Amino acid sequence: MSKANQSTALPKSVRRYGPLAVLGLVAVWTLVPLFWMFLSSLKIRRSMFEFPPTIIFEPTLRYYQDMFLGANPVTPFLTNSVIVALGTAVLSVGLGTIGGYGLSRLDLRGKKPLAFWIISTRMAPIVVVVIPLFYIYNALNLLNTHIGLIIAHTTFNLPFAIWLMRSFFDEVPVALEEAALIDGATKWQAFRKVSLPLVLPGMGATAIIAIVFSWNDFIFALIFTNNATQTMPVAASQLVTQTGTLWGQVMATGVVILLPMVTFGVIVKRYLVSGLTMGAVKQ
Amino acid sequence: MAQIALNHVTKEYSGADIVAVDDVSLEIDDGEFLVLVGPSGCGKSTTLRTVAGLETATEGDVSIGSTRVNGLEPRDRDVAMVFQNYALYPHMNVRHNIGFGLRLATDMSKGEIEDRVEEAAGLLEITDLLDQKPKALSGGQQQRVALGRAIVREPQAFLFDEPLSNLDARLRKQMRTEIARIQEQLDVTSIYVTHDQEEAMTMGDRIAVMNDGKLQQVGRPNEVYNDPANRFVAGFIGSPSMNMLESEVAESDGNAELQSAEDGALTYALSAEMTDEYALTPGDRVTIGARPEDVRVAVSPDAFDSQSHETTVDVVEPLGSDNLLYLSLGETTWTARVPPSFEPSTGESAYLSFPPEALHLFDERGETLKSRDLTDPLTTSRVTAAGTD
Amino acid sequence: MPEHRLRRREFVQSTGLAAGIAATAGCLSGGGGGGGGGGANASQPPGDDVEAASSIQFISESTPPTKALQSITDRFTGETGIEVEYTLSPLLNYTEKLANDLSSEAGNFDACYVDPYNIGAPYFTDLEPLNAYIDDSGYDYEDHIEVHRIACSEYEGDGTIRGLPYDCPTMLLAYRGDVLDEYGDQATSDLGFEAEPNPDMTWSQYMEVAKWINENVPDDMVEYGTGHMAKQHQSLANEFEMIQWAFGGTQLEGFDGKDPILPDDVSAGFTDDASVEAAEFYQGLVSDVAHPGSTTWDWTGVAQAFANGQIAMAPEWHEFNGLFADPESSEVADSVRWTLAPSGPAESRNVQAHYGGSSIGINAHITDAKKKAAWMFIEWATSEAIQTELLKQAGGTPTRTSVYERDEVKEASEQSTAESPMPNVVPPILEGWDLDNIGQRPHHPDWLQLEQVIYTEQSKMVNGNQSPADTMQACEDGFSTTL
Amino acid sequence: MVEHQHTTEISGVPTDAYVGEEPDDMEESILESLPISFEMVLLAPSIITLAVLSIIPLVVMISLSFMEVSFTPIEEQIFVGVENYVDMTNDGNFWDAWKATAVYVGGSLSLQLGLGILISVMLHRVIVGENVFTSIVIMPMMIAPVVVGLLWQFMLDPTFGLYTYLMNQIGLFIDQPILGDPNSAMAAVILMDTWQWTPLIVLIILARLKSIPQHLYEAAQVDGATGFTQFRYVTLPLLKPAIAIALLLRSMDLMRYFAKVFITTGGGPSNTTKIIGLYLYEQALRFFNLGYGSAAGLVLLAVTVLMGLAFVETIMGGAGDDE
Repeated sequence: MSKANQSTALPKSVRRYGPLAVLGLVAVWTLVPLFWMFLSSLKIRRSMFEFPPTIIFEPTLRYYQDMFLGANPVTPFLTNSVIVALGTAVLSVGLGTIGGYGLSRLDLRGKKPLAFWIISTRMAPIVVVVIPLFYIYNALNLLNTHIGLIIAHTTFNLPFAIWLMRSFFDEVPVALEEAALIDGATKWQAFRKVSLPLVLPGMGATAIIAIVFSWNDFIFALIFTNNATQTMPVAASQLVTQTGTLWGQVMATGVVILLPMVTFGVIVKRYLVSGLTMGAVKQ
Repeated sequence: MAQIALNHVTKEYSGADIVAVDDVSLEIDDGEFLVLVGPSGCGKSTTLRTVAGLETATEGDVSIGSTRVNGLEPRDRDVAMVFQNYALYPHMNVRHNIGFGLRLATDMSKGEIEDRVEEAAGLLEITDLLDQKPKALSGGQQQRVALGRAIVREPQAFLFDEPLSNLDARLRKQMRTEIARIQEQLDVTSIYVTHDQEEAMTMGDRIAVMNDGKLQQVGRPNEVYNDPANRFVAGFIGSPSMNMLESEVAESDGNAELQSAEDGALTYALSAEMTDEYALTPGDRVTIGARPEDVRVAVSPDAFDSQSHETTVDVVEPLGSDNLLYLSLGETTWTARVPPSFEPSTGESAYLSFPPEALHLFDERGETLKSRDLTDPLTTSRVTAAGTD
Repeated sequence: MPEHRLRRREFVQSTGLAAGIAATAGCLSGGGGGGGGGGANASQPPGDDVEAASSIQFISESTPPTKALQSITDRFTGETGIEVEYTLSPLLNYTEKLANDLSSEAGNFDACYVDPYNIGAPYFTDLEPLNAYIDDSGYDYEDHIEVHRIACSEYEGDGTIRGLPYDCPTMLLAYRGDVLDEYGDQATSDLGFEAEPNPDMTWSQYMEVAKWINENVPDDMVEYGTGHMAKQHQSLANEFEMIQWAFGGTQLEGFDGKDPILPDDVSAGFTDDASVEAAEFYQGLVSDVAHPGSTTWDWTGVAQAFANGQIAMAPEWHEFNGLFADPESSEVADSVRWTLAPSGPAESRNVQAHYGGSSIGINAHITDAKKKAAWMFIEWATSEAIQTELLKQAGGTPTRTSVYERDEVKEASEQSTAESPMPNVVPPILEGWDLDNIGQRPHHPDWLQLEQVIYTEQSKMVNGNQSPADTMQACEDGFSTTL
Repeated sequence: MVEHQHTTEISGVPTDAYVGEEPDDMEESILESLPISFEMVLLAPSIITLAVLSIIPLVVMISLSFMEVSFTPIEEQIFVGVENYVDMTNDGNFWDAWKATAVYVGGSLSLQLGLGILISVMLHRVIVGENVFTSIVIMPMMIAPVVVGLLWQFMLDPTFGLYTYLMNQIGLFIDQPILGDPNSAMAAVILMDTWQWTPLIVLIILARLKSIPQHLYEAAQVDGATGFTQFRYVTLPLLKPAIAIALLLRSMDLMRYFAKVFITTGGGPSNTTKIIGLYLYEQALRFFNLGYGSAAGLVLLAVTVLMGLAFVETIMGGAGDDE
């Protein structure tokens, strides 16, 4: 209902179909590489390099077979990626939620610099900090462990999680918590039983973004893991071999990396946008 | 039920050098309905929140019943509060909103809670809304739920923080009666904060007027209306506001009179009794005040046996039962409430008059020298800002 | 030895707060990965009383031989009971991981692939000296062809062996037999010299043939005469180095592409006339003659273009022959041929191949038990039987003389790519490894960085943003800064 | 709720100078007695985590930036004062990297922001299909940049790339590979990043759009605002915080990450796409120039922080320190 109200001076047909046309173009721009990736993952190597490119060909599933049933199946790497991404999401959203709440409700003169410091910890160049972290990790026996990688990914997810969660909590009226305090809640209960349920969609959105960043990380995963704990991006990079890029496997890997995220994304997309919105809470 | 006492309560915000509440002392009797009224920013809400435990007093003590509650968390104070925006929990239905406090803070069984919730809902006539989410309710219904959440706890005190300001005028009047009814029925000590003096007048057993963090006066509504402690209270309580004029005591022909400071638009002769009683000497600066209903207006000065003053009619505002006249008196505008039959046209000149009995006088500091003289003088208890001085 | 370890510890301690935490945690957790002697020159294999560890970590660049090795490692595990876990990455990523591990002495990787330039030269002190291991076990080290022993086993000039030769991609010249068969005679008569690439061809002749093919061979057979790995990438440096040596130029004063062990103080080269000439030649070749895609290709791009039939000739690592030979991936399986790269105008030396080999070694910072197991593994992996096996799987390029003396190998080396069961034995490989023909990079710890100067400046040159003379000057400046 | 945004007892424990009727101090709650507030207690784990994981590396970076670290023949660190910084100012490649970064970050940010706003407004406007389109639009950010880089390299290859083919059809890039020319290579890496990360901006802005109360639009319409004016004077100002967060997030990642550039152009041709992140990666991780790399890293950090501050201050008017 809200959309139709935003009348403009443009003719009705433009108003109605203009956005669709723009989005159609965007969808094409977005999908062409993905579609090409998918097609190429079904082509035997030679037909991948045909010029002009072909759309009709005899598909093969060998790269997928190779990935899952071959000598070096990617399943463990996929599992690693999932474990690390979920672990990171839990840790960043967990800490980010209570931290974001604290930051939102904090009444302190230095709040602004503190908030900026928090986000600025995400700005450090990974390629440099990874070296001292490597020493620390080595000393703490965190190398080649899932938890080590989860902690590393938390470094770049937590600051953003705190900021996002803080913005959600900012939207929750303080009076709700006060009402709870008067109703007999402790501060923790007011947070836990009143504010927290209200930012659940926000937590979902934050988790998804954390998962995306963790899922995509390369440098930490490269330096801090060995074969047993490496993640999909690192596994994908190995397809660039000394004697040529294994394009078929690269494309199939792309599809395999994308699919779970898209499925997941479609399921939780509602949270993603409405979670980032939070308009409903404010009265 | 309990008595609530504030003893020299001060609240400062350390960061901002703001004194929100300045040395307020106040006692609310068991079962009494006290309205805390004042303009926005006067510290009334902070005072209420100090009682609730949402703010901590910088100095002074708050006690509820026999307990000094300064260090206590809100949950340990056994009070209930109704917020301006109702503060209903959006993710809970009405039943859970009302029952939340009971579930949290008591060890009542589910059934007991349910009974209490039903009972409260019945009292508020919202039984059929119990399974709705707050979002689905109208403003008035939400307000009732907020009330329900307060009464179901059977607390020692109700605290209302401008609960009606988000409602439209009709609903506000209705809810005003409703709240008053429930409070009376339950007989729970209540503090009610509002910026609306009409609400204060109609609802409170007593009214406490605050300004600038300081308590100005506490008294029964009529008392505060008829015998305001100072210029601020006089101007704040009553609608339209009391007419006021700066003046100076002068002497003319051996008789004292008040001359309006600015332009001599008004001179008001004083009787000797008055100068004596209020120790007025020439040169004293006093403020004249007169309530609109005490100002009489006529087209000719002959209508009055006492002194009259010439003015021009600016605006005529018919209210139905009365007409409000806005009259230019020098550079100030005075308001008069006159019978509906009297309806001069704009720009016409008219004469106003007010009897000495109706006269209010305030000294240079704004303290009341004289209030209007009613046939049945009431005992007043004045509390001034400085407390005892 | 103790002094050395102390210095290492100082490094960690000097990292301030981190050190406090790291050291504390290190103590609590029982001392991390360190163990063994580590880093000294004396080779001390674990004694007989040491039991070999039951599992080891092996890190390698993701190469065909390592992948092939991985697929047959269960045999090793079957024989010895030692599990081997593989960590494979592309060259640079493997370098980053291993460099971190070696320099921090974390000891996460036991056996490691040693790229002589990326890892060997800068971190050889972190690799276990193997001389005594070889002596004790009777390992036939001398069977490895001399060039490999020089190029990727030794770094100090005192005979300390830090790795066992393992694999050796070598840059040679690949060309399309079908194109030359069909048009070779015509080209030969047009140009006045033998147009089919052969060891006697010079670089300027090569350019002429390429031009001739551009102009005379129809596009549906092949579009361009030559293609190059001129992307801003290590590949560009490798290709240019080979040409520079062939022209008689040099990257470092006194270094001729033959002896990798450098004197203590070296200074930058490049500004000699031969280098400038090589640069001018290379710019002409890439900008004017070669397939325009050349400036975006590294060795993989060139190989792909060659396999797709887009170019007739290209200098390329011979290991790509496996790709060319695969009819599913390649249009040219029947027609690819190899020969030595063209020779240059230089009289003083001859470079017609570029060395790209590597060894495998043992991390010095691991326990004796791990060392023992790692030794068993690298001994096995570089043995004649396994090298032959890797060759058969189209994975590796053996470095042992004895492998090439096997009949089946000899036979395969004489067959054309399409029919050969072992495409990694391209006919001229042994010739290329002849010390008279090979060119190799020096063992300089900063070589990676120096090479970057070359390909960065060269990239500017081949894209027409910088003249060859300026480019050589820029390379000299860049080298001087780094040195 | 006009005058009471302050809800905490940060302003201190009451002095209790006046002794009340029946003092009952026994029940001071534990939280109240702590020297820090409840909010701080909640914030503390995050602050400690971030401090450990960011301050320690930072201290190491700062100390290393005054050192020269070498590993061969033995590891040692020599204090060299500000030499690394002096070297940096004299390093042409360092400045070239910053020039490339300015183009890359500036181009990517403006393109992504422009597209991001356009797409999100369209998504907000469209009457049917919002869900489908949103799901499609956000896909690229779900793929690891390593794979995205390879995919685009594949699409842009001069001999078999689909995009090369399409370009050739309109007569472009026939003799000049897309990644072989400095301008088109830069354009390509910017487009690649735009392809992948515009979705993030779309998400952030779309969310904000949805939370703008309808009555604001209605008010604007009453005031006669239509189409663009309404967008310009009502929507855009309200989007500012979201835009600032999006810019902040994207700018810091554009500065730090380089995987796609690394894979497709490797910084070339002629160093024209050697962005600072890639330059730093080479110095620190590839060449292991820990001293110099740390110094350059600190400069990068400083620039990123300043950029971030600029976005936060100018657009958002403070670090979201509302009301």
